[in-house]
Amino acid sequence: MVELVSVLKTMAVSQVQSYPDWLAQLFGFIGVSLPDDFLLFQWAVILFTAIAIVGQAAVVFMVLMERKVLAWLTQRIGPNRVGPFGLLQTLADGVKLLFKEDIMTRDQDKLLFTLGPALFFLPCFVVYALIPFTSELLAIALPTGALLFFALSSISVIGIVISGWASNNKYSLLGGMRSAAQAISYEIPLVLAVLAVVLYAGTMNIRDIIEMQNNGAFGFPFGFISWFSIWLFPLSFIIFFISSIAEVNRIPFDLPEAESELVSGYNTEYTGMKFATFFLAEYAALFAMGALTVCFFFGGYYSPLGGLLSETLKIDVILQSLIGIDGFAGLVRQLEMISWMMLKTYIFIFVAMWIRGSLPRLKPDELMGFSWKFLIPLSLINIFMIAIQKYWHVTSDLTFGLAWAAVLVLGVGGFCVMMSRHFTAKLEERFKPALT
Amino acid sequence: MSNVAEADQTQENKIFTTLQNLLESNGIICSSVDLLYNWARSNSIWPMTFATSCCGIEMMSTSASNFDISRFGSEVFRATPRQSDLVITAGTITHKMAPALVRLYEQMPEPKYVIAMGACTVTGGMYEDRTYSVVRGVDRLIPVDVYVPGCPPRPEALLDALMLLQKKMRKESIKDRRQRAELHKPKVRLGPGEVLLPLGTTDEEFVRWGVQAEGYNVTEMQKNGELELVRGNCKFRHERADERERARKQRTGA
Amino acid sequence: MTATDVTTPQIQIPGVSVEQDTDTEDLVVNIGPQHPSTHGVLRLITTLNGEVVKEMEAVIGYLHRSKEKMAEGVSYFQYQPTIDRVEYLSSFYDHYAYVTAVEKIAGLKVPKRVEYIRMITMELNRITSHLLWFGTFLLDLGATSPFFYAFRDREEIFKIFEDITGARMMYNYYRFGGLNNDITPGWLDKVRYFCDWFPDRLDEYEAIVNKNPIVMDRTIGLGLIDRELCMKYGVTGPNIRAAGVPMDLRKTNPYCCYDEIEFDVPVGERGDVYDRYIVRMKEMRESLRIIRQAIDKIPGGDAAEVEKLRQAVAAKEEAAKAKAKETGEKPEPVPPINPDFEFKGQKINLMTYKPPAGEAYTTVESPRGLLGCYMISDGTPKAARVKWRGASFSNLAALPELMIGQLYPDLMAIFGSLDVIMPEVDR
Amino acid sequence: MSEPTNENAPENKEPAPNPPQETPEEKGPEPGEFGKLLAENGLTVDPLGPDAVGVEMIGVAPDKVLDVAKFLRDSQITKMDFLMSVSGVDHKEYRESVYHVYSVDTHKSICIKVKADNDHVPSLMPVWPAADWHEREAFDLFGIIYDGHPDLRRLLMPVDWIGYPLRKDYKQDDPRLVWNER
Repeated sequence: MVELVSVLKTMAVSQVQSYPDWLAQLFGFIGVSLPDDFLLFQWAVILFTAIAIVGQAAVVFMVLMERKVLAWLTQRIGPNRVGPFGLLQTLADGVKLLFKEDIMTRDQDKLLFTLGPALFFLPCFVVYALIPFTSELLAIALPTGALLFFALSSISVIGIVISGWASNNKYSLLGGMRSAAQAISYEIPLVLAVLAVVLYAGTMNIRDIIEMQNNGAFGFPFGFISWFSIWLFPLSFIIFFISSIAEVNRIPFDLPEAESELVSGYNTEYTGMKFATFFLAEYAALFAMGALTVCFFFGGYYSPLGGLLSETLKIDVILQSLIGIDGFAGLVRQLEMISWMMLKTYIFIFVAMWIRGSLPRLKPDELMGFSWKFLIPLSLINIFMIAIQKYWHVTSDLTFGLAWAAVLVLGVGGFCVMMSRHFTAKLEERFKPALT
Repeated sequence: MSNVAEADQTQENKIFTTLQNLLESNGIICSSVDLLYNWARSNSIWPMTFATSCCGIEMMSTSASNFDISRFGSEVFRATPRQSDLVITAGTITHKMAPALVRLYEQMPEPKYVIAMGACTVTGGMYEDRTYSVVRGVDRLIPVDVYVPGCPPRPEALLDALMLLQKKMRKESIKDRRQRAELHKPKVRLGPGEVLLPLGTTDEEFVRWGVQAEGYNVTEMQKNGELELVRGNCKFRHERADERERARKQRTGA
Repeated sequence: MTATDVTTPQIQIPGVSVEQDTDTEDLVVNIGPQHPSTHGVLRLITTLNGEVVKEMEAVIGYLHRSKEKMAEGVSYFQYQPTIDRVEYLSSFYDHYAYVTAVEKIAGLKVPKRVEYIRMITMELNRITSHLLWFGTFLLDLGATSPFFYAFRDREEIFKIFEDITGARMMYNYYRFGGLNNDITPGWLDKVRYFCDWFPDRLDEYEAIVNKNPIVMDRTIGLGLIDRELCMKYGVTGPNIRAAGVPMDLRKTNPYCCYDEIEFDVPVGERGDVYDRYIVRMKEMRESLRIIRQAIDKIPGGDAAEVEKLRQAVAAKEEAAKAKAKETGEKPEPVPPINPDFEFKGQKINLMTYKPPAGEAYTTVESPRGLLGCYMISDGTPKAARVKWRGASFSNLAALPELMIGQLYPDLMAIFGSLDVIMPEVDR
Repeated sequence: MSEPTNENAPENKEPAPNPPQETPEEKGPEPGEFGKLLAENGLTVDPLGPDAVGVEMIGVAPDKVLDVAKFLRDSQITKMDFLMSVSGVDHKEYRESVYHVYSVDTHKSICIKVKADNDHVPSLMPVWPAADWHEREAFDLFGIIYDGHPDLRRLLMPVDWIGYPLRKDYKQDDPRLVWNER
């Protein structure tokens, strides 16, 4: 036990290198002096709680956002009766679901039926500990952060399969089975796409990947130009984004709960709070995936304007002088970071909602085919190219870098042509029985 | 949805119990809980996609762009009864459909509401007379909260009904609601698929609605009088054979 | 896709049979009577092997509202409001079939203006019906937005209908030998405006859907219907036309004034789900073409002009009467307006109207296919028998055969593409 | 394909080889185009004259209806390949099964009437498989039994329904429908 504590303590020391200055100043300002042990060991717990609260708020907002965005896409108004602009709509839904009768039928497996939503919900929120919202607002900065993230998020599928089975409903069973098949198919391209980034950055620590991005590619460290991943591996980004939408079961990949086919899929039998748990967890997963996309490909919490706000315009100093209290400069910088992080994440969430409003659903066989026949070969090619790039240190030289970018563009274009050929060939194959 | 087993109504909602205790002990808490509760559920009424005929199209129109039911937070049409609060019986209910409607209603969790949309579900409408297959008003099957006349009612009428229902919800107390739920619990437990029972069959064997089960030739059995298919009393409780015998004796006065 | 393509492949290991060694069980899924994509109350008892449909049986009758019995209990005119509910998405067609059956039996003459107005309303109704199909079909495929767009455009047509009939869906506008009322002044301009406005929307929809890879992937080569199958089950409408058979009663057995109007019958090549989609989209454009021509050709033109003519005749009659009073002679006969311009033919008392004994089987090309109304009149004020032949009834009968060997998610695409509407099946 | 018609033209247009019979005078209507054709081929049918639309109606005895149907379907002149509907008709004394058949190629239609012999009529499913659901419906609502139909059971009404509701003498007195009292 003692050993474990010491190991944990050393881990904490190594992870949380030092507690942030601005926090110490803040506590000092309030007049509270914190014990060192607290800051070293329990800092992560406090941070995680804070992040979980932020995450919950984000999820609650996202549900409303989805309804508003869908309404906007279809020329409607969307919820507007509860609170200003309908802001409290999700709260009303939540309270209502909390009070709903909890039905469990005679033939359901009571243990698994209850366990299912919890198993789905837990990993979706635990992964928030691994997402760096700012350089400091990060519960644990593991050296294997990216790996742990995917390992955790894949657990949630077990929750879906369990609840599909325990519901004793055929639609639920089909939904659960589909979900398992889908998760297996799409986790591979998802991880392979990230592998490119990891390979290049040389680390799995998500914060380090972000920091490396800000240090710049092409020897030109300024804002969004320096986010090397999106410029060097656009293919990775595309694969990652498609797979992440599939991973969180959204249209066009929402087969586990395809409404027009499987009534409501794996959650057909769930009522009240158990259903709300599924509902929340789905959005939490979407948020986590959006945040991860930003971390890996879009510079994480860094401003796309580079140091324009904080260094050139010195807004932190201006604000500090306005407030007139020492020690707030760091806080303001943190706030700026979290704002950029949230903004970027919500842009991707909006795109996901946009896709939901525009595209029809895939069929299960097409869904599998798309992953195994298209995305996985593509990501393997991608990794191969990145490896060459890494080996030759392409980015150290600007001209060579540009030449490589051209090669990349050609490669991607070639693959897309191949894809379209494959598609037309498939169509022709389908025509055959009709034509003969 | 036939495979969905009948809801185990003995499952208590713990929140209900604790809240009731709270209500009984403290009046102030009672009113504020009621306030929050009624505010929440009246503003998030999720209807079930139950549309049988013409009114269903107007119900779809109500959710579409020009009328936009989403303003009231009700655009979340759930396909499964387990997650819906409201069933809008949009369209005629026939004798063949009636058991399905009752079962759907019973599968919904409390608190649940019904809007009878259109003349057919209010009284039978134009099918009230001279027809043999239409149920004369859906309130003979399930309790109705708001009636919307019209054939079919305009989407505005449905929105009005929704607002009336919201008003009704806001006046209710969580305590009354629970008593009401007790009242509407099914009296006879049904097994899976037990709808029609031929005489002398075991519980596992059953004939499904309108379909020939394996090993049965319904037409022939009907011809030979082997099939005593009883639809029970007005609540579609299909009693077992002995209970049926008793009921028949009572009816005939023997 | 043939049945052999999708069934699970049998692994051939010498001495081992997969079927014996693995304990597999078929899954019987009971789709309906209440399911989001059965378009009403239909029950499909489906036996699934994995996600492949092995067997399917359609159970209908959940919306059997005894329409045919009702016809025998009320007078001919009283039955008319009921007809709207036989097929509520295109009720003008049912009215037309019923009203013409009475007109044929009684030998009533119908003014040409009436025929043209009937044609315009019917074609507009075809557009509303196809639009609803477009929305719900894509909703079945999982796309939500087209549903809202389609409903938005339907409202525009509803406004046009409301002007003349007073109702959004249940029109009850046709009468024996005429119409309930003439069109309102300026109505034709509204229709013309709609005809100019709507093609842009159609272009938009086709831009969203036609080349969408997911839609193409989910529909092309699926649910193949050929002429033989159509004959086997009596499949009609866009479904048979998508199979390459140009069976359109408007062309082959022209009723109304379709023989005076130029239009094409869109025909598909393969008879799959995608072709049915394309045929319906093209039919909407053809309907617009018909409406445009009908507006130009309608006898009498706008209602205001006809009203002017009517007033002129009335004024002349007044003058003749006044003159006759002065002179004490019989009033001079005033030439009436062209009978083709009237919205009513022979003047009859609708409430007590009864045609002589006889029978008629009238057929109309409804949006869903061949709609028939078989009427037997025995000379009493009540019909002896009215039988509806709904197109959906026969179209639905073909579904189980189409589905065998297909994937479960394809059920929604194939069933949606048949455009089945349940009240027409169950009546 | 189509000739110009006057405005009151029949819908299912005949080229009118026989205009509507003006004076039948106790003779009964004369056989029309199809009636003559059938008679030439040794199949005697009762000519019932054209109906109000102009479609020729023929009455066929139950034992001959399969031959007549086969001939109408296979003959290169008639090509009656499309069964539009099967309607049961209750004439109080007897019941009748009425078939309306259409030809997709020649655009002509014909109406075949078969008087039920003690409510028994041979099924026309072997000739036109489309008759399947239509005949089940007629059985369901009129109680006409189609001999040879492979799967004759109720279609629209529940399996346990008592009586045939579209018969003229049907009275709804099912004690089980207690919720239907008014």
